Order: sequence, then C-alpha cells, then structure tokens
Amino acid sequence: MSEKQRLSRDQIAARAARELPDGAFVNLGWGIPNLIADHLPAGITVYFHSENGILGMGRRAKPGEEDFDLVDAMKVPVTLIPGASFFHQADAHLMTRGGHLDVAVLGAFQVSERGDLANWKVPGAKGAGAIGGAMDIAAGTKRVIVCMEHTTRDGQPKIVRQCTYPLTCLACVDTIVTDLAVLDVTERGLLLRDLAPGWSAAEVQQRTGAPLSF
Amino acid sequence: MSEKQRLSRDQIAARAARELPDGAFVNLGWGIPNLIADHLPAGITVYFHSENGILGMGRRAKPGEEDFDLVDAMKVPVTLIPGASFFHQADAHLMTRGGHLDVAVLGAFQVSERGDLANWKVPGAKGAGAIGGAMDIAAGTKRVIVCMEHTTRDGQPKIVRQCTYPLTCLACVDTIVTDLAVLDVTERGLLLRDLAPGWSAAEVQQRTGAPLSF
Amino acid sequence: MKSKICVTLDVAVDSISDGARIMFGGFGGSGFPNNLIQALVRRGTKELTAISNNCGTRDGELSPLFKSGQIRHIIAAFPGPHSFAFQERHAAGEVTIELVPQGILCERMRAAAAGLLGFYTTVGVATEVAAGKEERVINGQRCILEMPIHADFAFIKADKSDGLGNLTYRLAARNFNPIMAMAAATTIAEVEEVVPVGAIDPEVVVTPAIFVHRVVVAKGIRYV
Amino acid sequence: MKSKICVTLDVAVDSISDGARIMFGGFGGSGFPNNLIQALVRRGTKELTAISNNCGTRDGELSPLFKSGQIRHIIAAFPGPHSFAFQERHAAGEVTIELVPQGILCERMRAAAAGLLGFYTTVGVATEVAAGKEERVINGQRCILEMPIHADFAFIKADKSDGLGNLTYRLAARNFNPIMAMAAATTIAEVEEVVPVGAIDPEVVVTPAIFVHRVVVAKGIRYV
Repeated sequence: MSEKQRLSRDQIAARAARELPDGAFVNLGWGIPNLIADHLPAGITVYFHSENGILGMGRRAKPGEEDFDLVDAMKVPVTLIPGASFFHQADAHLMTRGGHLDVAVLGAFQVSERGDLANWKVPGAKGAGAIGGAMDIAAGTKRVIVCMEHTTRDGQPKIVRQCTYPLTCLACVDTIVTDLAVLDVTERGLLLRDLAPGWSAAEVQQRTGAPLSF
Repeated sequence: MSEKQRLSRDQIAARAARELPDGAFVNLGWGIPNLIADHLPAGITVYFHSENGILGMGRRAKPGEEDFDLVDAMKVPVTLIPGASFFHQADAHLMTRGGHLDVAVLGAFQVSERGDLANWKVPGAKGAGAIGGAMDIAAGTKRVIVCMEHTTRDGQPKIVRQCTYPLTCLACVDTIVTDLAVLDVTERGLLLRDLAPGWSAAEVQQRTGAPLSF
Repeated sequence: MKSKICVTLDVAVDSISDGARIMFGGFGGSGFPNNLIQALVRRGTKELTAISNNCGTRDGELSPLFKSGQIRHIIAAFPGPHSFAFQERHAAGEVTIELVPQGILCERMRAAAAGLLGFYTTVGVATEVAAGKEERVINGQRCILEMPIHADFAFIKADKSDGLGNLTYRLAARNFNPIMAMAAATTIAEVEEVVPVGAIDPEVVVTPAIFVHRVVVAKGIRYV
Repeated sequence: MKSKICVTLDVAVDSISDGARIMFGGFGGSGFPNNLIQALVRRGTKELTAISNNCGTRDGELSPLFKSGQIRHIIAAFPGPHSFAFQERHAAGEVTIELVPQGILCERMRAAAAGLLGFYTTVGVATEVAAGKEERVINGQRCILEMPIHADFAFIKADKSDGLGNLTYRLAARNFNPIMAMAAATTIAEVEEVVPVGAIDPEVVVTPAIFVHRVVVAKGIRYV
C-alpha cells in the first residue's frame, strides 16, 4: 500500500503563510520557511526581517537586478519594499532576542510535545555544526512556527515526546506546520488544529511520536 | 598675611588644556572643565564628546546662531566642527564606559591619593543628588583629569588620603590640575609635576591632605 | 493593516492606565515629547513610574506630571537644578526616586530591549549606587550586577516618521529616544512631520518601524 | 595630527603580530574585508584567533587564511557549507572552533565595546552552547552567563570614509562591521572611497571616527 499524497514543500509553505497576520514583522529560516514569501495571501503585507540587518525585504531579485550587497540570510539577492530599513547585526538580533518580531518560521529536525526545538545539528554528524541565528530567534520571538515534513525519510516521527537531537531551544515552538497537519503546542500538549486534505486525525496520530488532542 | 595669587578658573582650564593631545576625543564635565574648549593651544584639534550623542563639538553658538537641538551636556547651544557625528545616548556611553575616549576632564569635591573621585554629592545636602554621566565617564575613560581649586573656601584640602564625600569612582583619576599645581596619581602616591607661578612644593604640600613626592 | 498614525495627542495616549511605567525621551531641553506629556496630564493617569534622564524644568518636561501628582516613582540620572515640582514632592515623601548613572540607565534599558536578564559593570562599585546589588570579581575587577529596566510605554520625540513609523531625529535631539523606543512594550512618537512610506532612505532610518507603535504629529514645544 | 589614511593595504596591516585576535566583518558574501585579508596572507602572521560569522567560502573570505595555516582558533556562528579549507584544518585538529549563537556573538562583542564584564541570557540554555557556563535563574527564567569577546584588531569593510574615519556602509553590507569596529582595540577599515572631512552628514554617519584607527582604499572583491 503506497502512502497517501502529502503536501509538497510549497504547499506546506503556503499553509504556513496563512498563519502570518497582516503587517507582521517576520523572520524566515532555512528550508521550507524560505519559500513562504512566494505564497503570501493577496492583500497581506509582511515585513520580512533578515539577521544581517534588513527589515522589509521584498521578493527575490530577478536575473540582472541582483545587488550582492542586498542579500538575505541565505545569501540570496533580494529586493526591498517601501518602508524598509537597514541596521547592524547586533540591532538585528536585539530584534530577535528581545521579542520584537511577531513571528519566526523555522525548519526543524525534531520538535517535542513541549515545544523544544532541535534544528541545528544532526547527532554524530562530522564537522563543527552550524548554529547561525536560530538560537536567538527561537529564544526571543513572540511566536515560533516550525515548518517541516511530519516524518523522516524512513518514516520516523519528527514530532516526539523528547528530542534526541542536540537542542536549539527549550519550549519555544508555538505551532508546527507539516505535510500532514497543523499542530499547536499548548499547556496540555499538542493540539491538532488542521489536517492536510484526505488525512484523518488517527492517521496523523499514528505518524506522531507524542499524543495529540483534537 | 594674605594668601598668594592662585590661578583663576580660566587659568586652571588653560593649564589643563595643555594636557590634551592633538586629535584626542575628550569629554568635559561641569565647572572649570567646561571652560577648557576656549583655551586650546593653537594648532591643536580636539574632538569634544557630549553624553547626549555628539562627537566633534566646536565653540559655543553665538547669539542668533543657537539651535536648541544642538546643545552640550550643560544645555548650552554649541556648534560642530567638520567630521562631527551624532548617535544615541547608549552609544555615547558605550564610548565613555568602554574606554574609547582619550581623556575626560571632570570637576571634583575631593580626590584621594589613590585617585578615588568624589564629585556628585555633598554629604548631608538635601535632595536626591545628581549623578549624570560622571560615574560612567570616570569608570571607563582612558585618562581622567580633575580640574578644581586645591582647597575648599575655608582652606580645607580637597586632595586627601581618603575621600569623606560620597564616592563617584574608585582609583580613576590620573592627573589633578588645581590653582596651585599639577599632580599625577601614581602607584607610589601623588607626584607633583608642575607648580603655579610663585608657589613652592612645600607650600603646596602644606595645603594637601596627602603626602606628595617630587 | 491598522495605521499607526493617531489623529490627536489624546488618542495617542488613550490606552495608558494607572500604574503604568513610562519612559520619557529628551536631554538638555532637546528631544522631549512635551506634547504627549501634556496629553497625559489631560488624561490624568495616576501612580505612574517615570523613567527619564531628569525630573523636569521649572515649568516643562516632566514638571507638569509632578505638579499634578501623577508620578509616584522616578528612575533618573540627573534630577536637574530647576526640577522644583519634583523636589517638592520628593521632600514631602510623595515621590520616590532611584538615581542611576546615566550610561547604566541607557544600558539597563538596552538590556530590556535586547532580551538580556542582567549585566555586570564596574560603574558604581563602592558607591551608593551599589547598595543592595550583587557584587563579584570578574577577571580581577570588582563589578556589580545591573538589571534591565522595562516599561509599558515610551514617549519619544522624533523629527520625521513615515507612515509605518520609521523615524529620524534632528541633531542631538536623538539622545535617549532611540533606546527608549527599543526598550518599551509600546512606543508612542510625537513627530514634526509624517512623510509617505518610502520617503525615508532605508540607510538613514534611525529607529526602524518595528519599534514604533503609535505616531502623532505635533509641533515641538521647548522649555528653557 | 597623524592621518589615519594608509597608502597601501600592506601598510594597513603592518603592525599585526603572531597570536593576534582579529574580528572580520561580513555576512552572506557582503561586507567582507577581502583586500585586507589578502594583505594579511602576504604578511604571513601566524597563530591567529579569528572572530567572524563564518569560516570562509570555497576560495574567498577567510579561506585563504585557513589554507595558509595562519588561523589557529576561530569563534563563529555558522561555519558555512563551502568552508572547505576550514573543514579540512578542523578535521585534522589544526584549528579549533568555538561555535556561538549569532546574536550572542554580536552581543558579546558589544559587551566588550561597552565595557561590560558579562551578561545573562536565555539563549543557549539546555543546549551544547551552555556547556561550562554559569547558569542561574533570574525572575523565574533559566539563563547563562556570557562573557565579552575582545579583539586586538577588527578588519572591516565600509563604503565611504571621511579623512577622520567616519564611516557609512552600503545596504546590507553593514552587518557585523559597525559592531566589530566598536569592539576591537584597533579597527582597520577598507573602503571604496575616501571623501573630505565634513562631506558626510553628521546625522548619517554610522560608525563615528572614534572607533576607526586606519583606513585604506581598495575596490571590493566578492566571492560567491
């Protein structure tokens, strides 16, 4: 029996985009979150923040219009929207750590039922690892949304009772948007708020390493 | 027998001005220090710093050219010299506390032989007192010069073994310029480096509450 | 998207409740949000904690709020020689003050802005300022632990705002305003002029819009 | 008054000795002092500690200093996927790294700049970053003590300098450069252009001249 259709990475991003309020200041992390800017609902303006000191990033630069002094945190040339501003990296992280951003959308390897986040290092991997801005962003942002596949490639749950990967931050995740569902981290555990088309709560629970309430 | 001639406040300021190196970044405190800008030797450029976020203050504004958004820390309208810059008060004090200023010249009630400074509160005075920027400036600046009268109005020494006035900062003063002498605070105590015209070392010692070396 | 531009000064301060902690920008007569202060006097909000460099001039800056008895506690660096209204209330025991070195005042507000929980400094060691504070030695230097200063509101004065709340300041009127804008939960800016979104060069914005929640146009009032 | 303008890149780096701690600005390919880095390769200074967001690209940014074996230790937030020269030296045990969350890296440099002796933060609590650090609870929040990062030199990249060293930056090339300029004992700036003193509006100076000790003109080099 082959698996049912899951949301594509772009569809996950589009679902997460619907979580962003109009006028919000938002940081997008590596991976699926970085696709969100292309999926904003019509009529919504979001001020995207980049750790290198930009508020108000617009769409990616088209070929020929790139300015390599105007890049996002993934090194991609971007554009500005009206009302943008520049500042230095310490002020950029004063914004993240100090709770000034409305929403951060981050990728993850694992999220625990209490909202612990692991997204910077694979256990046993060679090399030094790479923290970047994720720890400051996760610790400080008012609302942290994780976008990821619901399970690993070999079908193991990425939503677990306790993270086994090196932690990024304790109890920081508020919402998880996956290819199967939208979950909120609440004081009473994980709450299933939305399902991908064609999926049942029981099927999602089966693929989740922690109990869900509905 | 009347006292010999002492240096005037302007003469003290002029003597202190000779301590400032060309190109130095300098903060001037209340009282005699505030007269120093008018007594810079010819050919010397000094970048005066103000706690409200100015580097490169020039002379005081003449009547009619005042701009009340361009005032020094004593609320006096000033001018700028070429190469000036503005920044906010936290960066202004990052400069003071962080050791970026070359020299600060401050007034004082008392200085101890170890360079302890008391300049913010008179013991027993009514009211809340007034610290202002003095504690940050005294604690951080590379070289702190005090300008003051050598004794109180009733002839008591202001240079003492131990301050009896509320302290501003421990062991921060490097040099004391008075109406009688110039003294350096050294590891072996106070060193008499210069005398006002007509005054002898013995006479200065007599009016000083701590032993001097010569 | 809700506009941050308030139609009147009174609307700009209409959500401030008794007991609020409010930062007030300004230094040396420049950069004070005097119009917002007047609106707060009209509103009559009581039991305020004020955070500001000084405690008012003879008639202006914070003095109207001391005259009206609205301020209960103030955190300041330099009360100022003409802060008579404050001095009277303070002498009568109706107002308490925490005196803080000016740079430490900035730094404690910045710590709040930056989400830090405290910092060690040599400033104030062995002085009255150190009373009751944790002291330790780091790298051979005596230092004390200073805690962040948070506030519910910042009242600031800027020169220009765009429609989003990106701010610039005039000359040394900048002073405490950008730091307070970053530190408070809600920042209310009185400005000389609102310009269209996009009219301020992104490289010369001093306070990014993320720190500004309400903007109101009012011609600056200055007190000697 | 001695001029800060250096006639060549080699003169700009001529006082750097073995064992120096050096901050290097730049982020995402923008704002890197690549010309100064090349001068430092020519100079051959060894046993360096580098402080920078990442550890080099395939051929540029810090990689030449790893290839030449001049860096012994690096403090960084994100080594980067193409930092092959670093990765090789690190795997061979020839280079050690301290990995620091990016905002904390900024904040520790700023603490050095501002004369602070340490600060408490929730960032990194219960992670590998907290290993060996003092932990305590403040206002019910677990936090760790982070210490300032000092440096002997900062290599930065700015757009314009006036003859005194007042700097402006281009767009997001600002990134780490202003913070490093404030944090290091001696700051060396490579700039696109030197303009006359007075040609930069005092209100738009980003790095005041007090933080800049040497300036050298060099056209930016960029690495993908």
